[in-house]
Amino acid sequence: MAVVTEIRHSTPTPTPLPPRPRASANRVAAWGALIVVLGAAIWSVADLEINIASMVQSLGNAADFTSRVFPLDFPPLGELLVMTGQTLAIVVVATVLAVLLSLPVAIFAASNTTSGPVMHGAARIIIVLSRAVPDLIFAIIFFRLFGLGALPGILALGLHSIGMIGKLYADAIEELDGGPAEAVRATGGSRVQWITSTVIPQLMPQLIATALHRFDINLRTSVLLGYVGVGGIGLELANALRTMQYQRGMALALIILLLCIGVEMLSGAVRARLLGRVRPGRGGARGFIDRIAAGWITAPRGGREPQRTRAGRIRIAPQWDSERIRRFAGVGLTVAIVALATLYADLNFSTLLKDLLAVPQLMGIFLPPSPQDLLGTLLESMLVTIQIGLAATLLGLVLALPIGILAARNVAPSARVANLFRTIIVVIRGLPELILAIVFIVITGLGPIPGTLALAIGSVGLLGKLVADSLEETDVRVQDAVRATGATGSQVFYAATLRQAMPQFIAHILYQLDVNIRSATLLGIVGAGGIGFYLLNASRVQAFDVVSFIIVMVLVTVLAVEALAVWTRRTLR
Amino acid sequence: MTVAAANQTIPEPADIRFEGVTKSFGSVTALDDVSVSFAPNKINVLLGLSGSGKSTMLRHINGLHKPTQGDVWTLGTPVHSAGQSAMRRLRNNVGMIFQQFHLVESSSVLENVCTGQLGSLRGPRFGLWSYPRAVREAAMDQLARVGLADKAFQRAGSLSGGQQQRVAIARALIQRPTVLLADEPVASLDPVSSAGVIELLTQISREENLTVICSLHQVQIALSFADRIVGLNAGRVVLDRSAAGMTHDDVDGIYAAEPVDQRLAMAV
Amino acid sequence: MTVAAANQTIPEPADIRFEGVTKSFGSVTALDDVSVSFAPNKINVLLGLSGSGKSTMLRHINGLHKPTQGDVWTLGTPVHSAGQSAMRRLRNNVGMIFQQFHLVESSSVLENVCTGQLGSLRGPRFGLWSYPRAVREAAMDQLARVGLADKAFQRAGSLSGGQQQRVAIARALIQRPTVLLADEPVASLDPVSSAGVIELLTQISREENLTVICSLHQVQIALSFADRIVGLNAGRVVLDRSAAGMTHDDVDGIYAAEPVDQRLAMAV
Amino acid sequence: ATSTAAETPETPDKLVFAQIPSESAQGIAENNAAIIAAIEETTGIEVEIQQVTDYAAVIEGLRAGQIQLAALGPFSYMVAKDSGAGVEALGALVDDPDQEPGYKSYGIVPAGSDITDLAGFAGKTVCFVDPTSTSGFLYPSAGLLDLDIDPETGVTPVFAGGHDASALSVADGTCDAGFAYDTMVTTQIIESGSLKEGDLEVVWESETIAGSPYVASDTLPADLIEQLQDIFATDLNIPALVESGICSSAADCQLPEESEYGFIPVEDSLYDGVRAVCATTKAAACNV
Ligand SMILES: Nc1ncnc2c1ncn2[C@@H]1O[C@H](COP(=O)(O)OP(=O)(O)OP(=O)(O)O)[C@@H](O)[C@H]1O
Ligand SMILES: Nc1ncnc2c1ncn2[C@@H]1O[C@H](COP(=O)(O)OP(=O)(O)OP(=O)(O)O)[C@@H](O)[C@H]1O
Ligand SMILES: [Mg+2]
Ligand SMILES: [Mg+2]
Repeated sequence: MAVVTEIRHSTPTPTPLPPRPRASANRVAAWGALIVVLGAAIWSVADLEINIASMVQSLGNAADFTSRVFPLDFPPLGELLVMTGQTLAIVVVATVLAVLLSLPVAIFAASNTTSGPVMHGAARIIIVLSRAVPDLIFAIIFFRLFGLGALPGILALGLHSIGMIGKLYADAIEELDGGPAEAVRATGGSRVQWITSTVIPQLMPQLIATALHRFDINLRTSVLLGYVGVGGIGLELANALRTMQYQRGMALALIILLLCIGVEMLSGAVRARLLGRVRPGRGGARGFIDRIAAGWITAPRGGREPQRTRAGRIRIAPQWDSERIRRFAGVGLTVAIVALATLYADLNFSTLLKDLLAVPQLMGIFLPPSPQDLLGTLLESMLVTIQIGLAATLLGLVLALPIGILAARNVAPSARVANLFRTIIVVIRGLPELILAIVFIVITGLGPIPGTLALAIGSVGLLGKLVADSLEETDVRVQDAVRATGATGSQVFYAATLRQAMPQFIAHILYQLDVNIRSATLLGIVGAGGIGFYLLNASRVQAFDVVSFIIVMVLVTVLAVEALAVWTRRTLR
Repeated sequence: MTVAAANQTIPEPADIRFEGVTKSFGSVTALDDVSVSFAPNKINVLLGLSGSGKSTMLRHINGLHKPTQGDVWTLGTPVHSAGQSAMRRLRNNVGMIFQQFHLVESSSVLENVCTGQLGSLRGPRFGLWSYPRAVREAAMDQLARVGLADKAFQRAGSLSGGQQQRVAIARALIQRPTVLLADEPVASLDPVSSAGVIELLTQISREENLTVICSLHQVQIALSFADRIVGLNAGRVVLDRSAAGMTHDDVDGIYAAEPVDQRLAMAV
Repeated sequence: MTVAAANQTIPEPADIRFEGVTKSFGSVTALDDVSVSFAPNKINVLLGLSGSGKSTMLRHINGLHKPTQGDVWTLGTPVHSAGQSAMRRLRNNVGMIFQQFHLVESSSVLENVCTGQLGSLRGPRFGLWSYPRAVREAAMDQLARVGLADKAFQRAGSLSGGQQQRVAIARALIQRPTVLLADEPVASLDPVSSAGVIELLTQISREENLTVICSLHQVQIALSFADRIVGLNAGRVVLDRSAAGMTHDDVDGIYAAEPVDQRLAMAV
Repeated sequence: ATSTAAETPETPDKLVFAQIPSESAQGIAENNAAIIAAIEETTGIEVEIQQVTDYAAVIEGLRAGQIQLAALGPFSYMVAKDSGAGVEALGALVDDPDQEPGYKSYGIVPAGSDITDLAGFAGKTVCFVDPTSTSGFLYPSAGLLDLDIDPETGVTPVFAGGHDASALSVADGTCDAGFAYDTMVTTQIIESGSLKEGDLEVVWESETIAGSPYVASDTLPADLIEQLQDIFATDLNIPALVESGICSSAADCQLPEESEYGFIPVEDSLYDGVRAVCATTKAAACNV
């Protein structure tokens, strides 16, 4: 056996490095902007005086508070069911409404299905605006417009949801394989035809998954909207806390928490199944149904002959196997739930027309936006709101990175660790920020600190999930290739995994910042500092020109963050 | 082989004809002054390097592209100038199948075949049950023909590549087309499935008297399958002759020419 | 050709040997009692239908898979039982390239080549500048060798397929491996780029006296490229002989056997 | 922090002044500049403003020793005092030094309604503000209970969320009748352009509700509290502010609630009215 002779090819002179291409001014600027944002976030943490010492000091308050919370005082079951039903009804109807409105908007907003530049632009503007205006602001406006009842809450949640749902749908449509659409075009199908018969079915899993995701978010937000009068558990909670009925309030908070976590887990499971991450088992009940179905109808044999019914007609209906029964039941159940929710939400359309006719007059009292004589104060509180958003994102990120990394199945040391951290993320995601904020207010006192902490923890839920997902979405075969060179686990992680996920990370972090600034506005209404206080107060004393001035300020901020996100993502891709 | 006379202004209704067709995408010239006709009821194969313009040529025949310059006539329709409704009518007579099959993977096989009929139906369709019964029955017939009647209610995505291509063929056949365009129909199939699909295409084109125009990468298959071979290089027709008696070497010239686009220029 | 004696317990350090290797994934048996050895300094090609076990076999050689039963020896290392650090040392001597290249598309070409050296570096690296200067220079040399020195600072994802495969080859070469594994290295390339890559592989394996084990779908290429051909079917070795003088027909038997997995069973 | 109350408290180096917008606020700009200036000048301690929307938060802050000064509503004062949050009243705003500080709740119906008095509310849909509102719920409830109408069962109660919302809901027919504080009905909602004069009719007035008191936390040293009470009693009225130079002229002197005079001292007993109402209504918010 010959031993390998060490004839190694070697170039006598090393190859010179080619001139390093100069980084484009755009790239440098984008990195510069990100560093500025990071600096601003660090400054915010310092300026808001968020430090561990003061929190530890306040722990005595927490103990004192705890003693006033127990025993919890649960409302009677009947009442509880009624308010839970009311909350769920509002959220279901709002989410369905949002999906119905978002779908056409998304079709016009996606570059591959839009009808032209005008509609494309209009749809994109609708998406950006409805995302930028917090639901609380919609709620305030709609209460003014439609008066009391479920309608304002539903519209507020529904319209604001278009921002996220429409954007995700449009992105999903743009990522669809255009092949089937082209194939249908090649058979002579018209635009409506190819959209309905190729785009919509391809979109279906994403469509439902996104709707469920938004349902979770809307459920949590509806609690907050209780503070401005949207009915259900949120309103009861707000009333209990306002009247210092902490035993009742915390009992309700616990119920909301369980409801949110339950719904989050349920919809997570449904989503995982829809997106094909879970292989349907053939055992158990499904296998049983299949076996029965196989007896009902002759299973098809051979592909050369079309099957015929006993009457001799060509069979064009699938057999009732477990698959079809499940699908049928799923659709049936969904329709039933939505119908029930619509009835239960008790929408009153009788005054709708009259209210709509009042819109121009209403717009009159909102316009022109004016800070009255509060310009300085408002700008200052807006700055606090931005600081809260920045600081919360930074703190959230510090917590979310390790949690997200450990939750990613392809990075975690074992599947069990990954599952544990996934569960932690789901539980954190289930916590309504409002409840966190209230708890922190009790512990640390009023002001921006509790708001920041609440949002930071809330960020861990979303950001941790996004981090984990983007790690899992990396091409594992690339990791394999690097591993095949003999690299260690951590080398593979830095050289291949993290590297692939980096652009995604930046996009997610900026998205979280955007979310946090909007949430910071909302939490202001429970005493967490910032512009939210003035928003609620201005609407309470009917200074609607100030309300609209604040809306404009929030809008400008959110749009600026959005623009930064779009730009950096494009440049740093 | 009957090739229509070259300078006739309006071609025979059964013909397909390119007259001085140039197609540019920005700075890239995908087709460069192409004049060629295809006679009815024959199997024509387009050969050429990647980027030589095969797909572009096929897509001119049913108007998915319009020429930058020159005229394309298909079955008596002036594709270069036809309006929307004329185009829909034409496309209804021209079936097309693709390398990647282009099925809606989440829909059932039967529904995918039904979409082939959209050109002659009005209004949008939502799901299998929104198609008329006659269409569903016709779709079932076509599935039986390609040997997949038993898979009618499976998700299209759950089928193997070869089976998916058969569904795509059924979708094209339900139109009862006069012309069948196939853009590298077997390029993403393994050798066994390829052979099955090519056999099916041959058989159906004979049965239905179809005009087939098919682009291929596999010279071997082309030689055994085609009546006529058209070679493209850098958007120009560099070979056009009957396939009878041709050998591998006759075809090599198509590929020997210098690289035709940036991507290839870098690849070597 | 020198094939190591079959029943020797510890193979020669330069050898690669499978002894009664079975690999199961759940209910699927990917390799079924495979015993085969590869001698040094030869180009070995694995042929077989999709799913026949080619990739699985390659991935046993550098321990990306471990056998369910049986032993695999690579360069004197018992892959079936080797610990983490032995495995790292082994992998450092075995380069691997893949059908889809598997580069980090957002990193520069040069950095991708540098990652090939991770096996002999300690600690994680973040970004090109964290690699020692010597590594960067070596990477540059290898890039020059595959003809891509001028692309060193481009994003890997911006290169053409053929170019990306060359980068992957450079990444494998920087390890100065004794064995080069290649899993369908040209399956996703067009014919012209394929030819270029195969030529490069041949040239380098001669220059460096490499043992190459390469799975391929294209029989034509295999015949012109290999010293030895191993045919797999349903996880078993059904052909194993010198490539000299072999023809297309000799190889057909590998594919003619009955379909080996569900996907293929449906495809016919 | 609460436990320090027993020991001799130290003088803090800053006073946190929390404020909820009082129910009768006329604008979002609560004008506290003069008050703060006067306190800082006299005591030499820095005052920091903390805006809060919700009185529960202020009471918790007072209880936890994180807030030293606060402007409360009459009802929230009562709750804070009686629940042991530890507050001392400093003063309340009036338009005239001889006036009793306070305001009223109005029972309202849409123009042309056949309801003419509070008894007519029985069995109707009635808009309240929210369950913690003094003038929007507690006094109206007491009024109804006096007529043996249970505010939960004798009418269909609707919580509108705000005084303006209550008034608007009555005007647009969502509610047959409702309640709001006096100046909301007579001036604010009309000035804001939402309703016209005469859209609403007032059919009931409550007794005077004691005015919103400013309070200090009893965690402060007793002499500091006394000093503060003194400032409210003597320094915090327009004539005195002009004299001390904090205001340049009477016309420029901006006080909260557009008060035309300033603060007068208040006794805890002034709020017995609220206590009585709580006793009558047994409202949830009163259970502290
Ligand atoms: N929509 C388009 N936009 C821009 N350039 C295009 C477009 N379609 C084709 N091209 C360019 O036109 C040229 C011809 O492309 P075409 O797809 O017709 O080649 P082909 O022969 O089908 O190649 P392949 O074998 O790779 O499918 C190529 O250079 C291609 O890059
Ligand atoms: N990680 C895995 N998990 C489960 N099954 C696997 C796994 N890897 C391979 N298999 C199965 O093992 C069998 C052999 O697969 P392998 O990838 O080795 O085939 P191959 O010859 O490389 O095929 P191809 O030409 O498609 O790459 C197949 O049936 C495959 O489905
Ligand atoms: Mg093509
Ligand atoms: Mg493989």
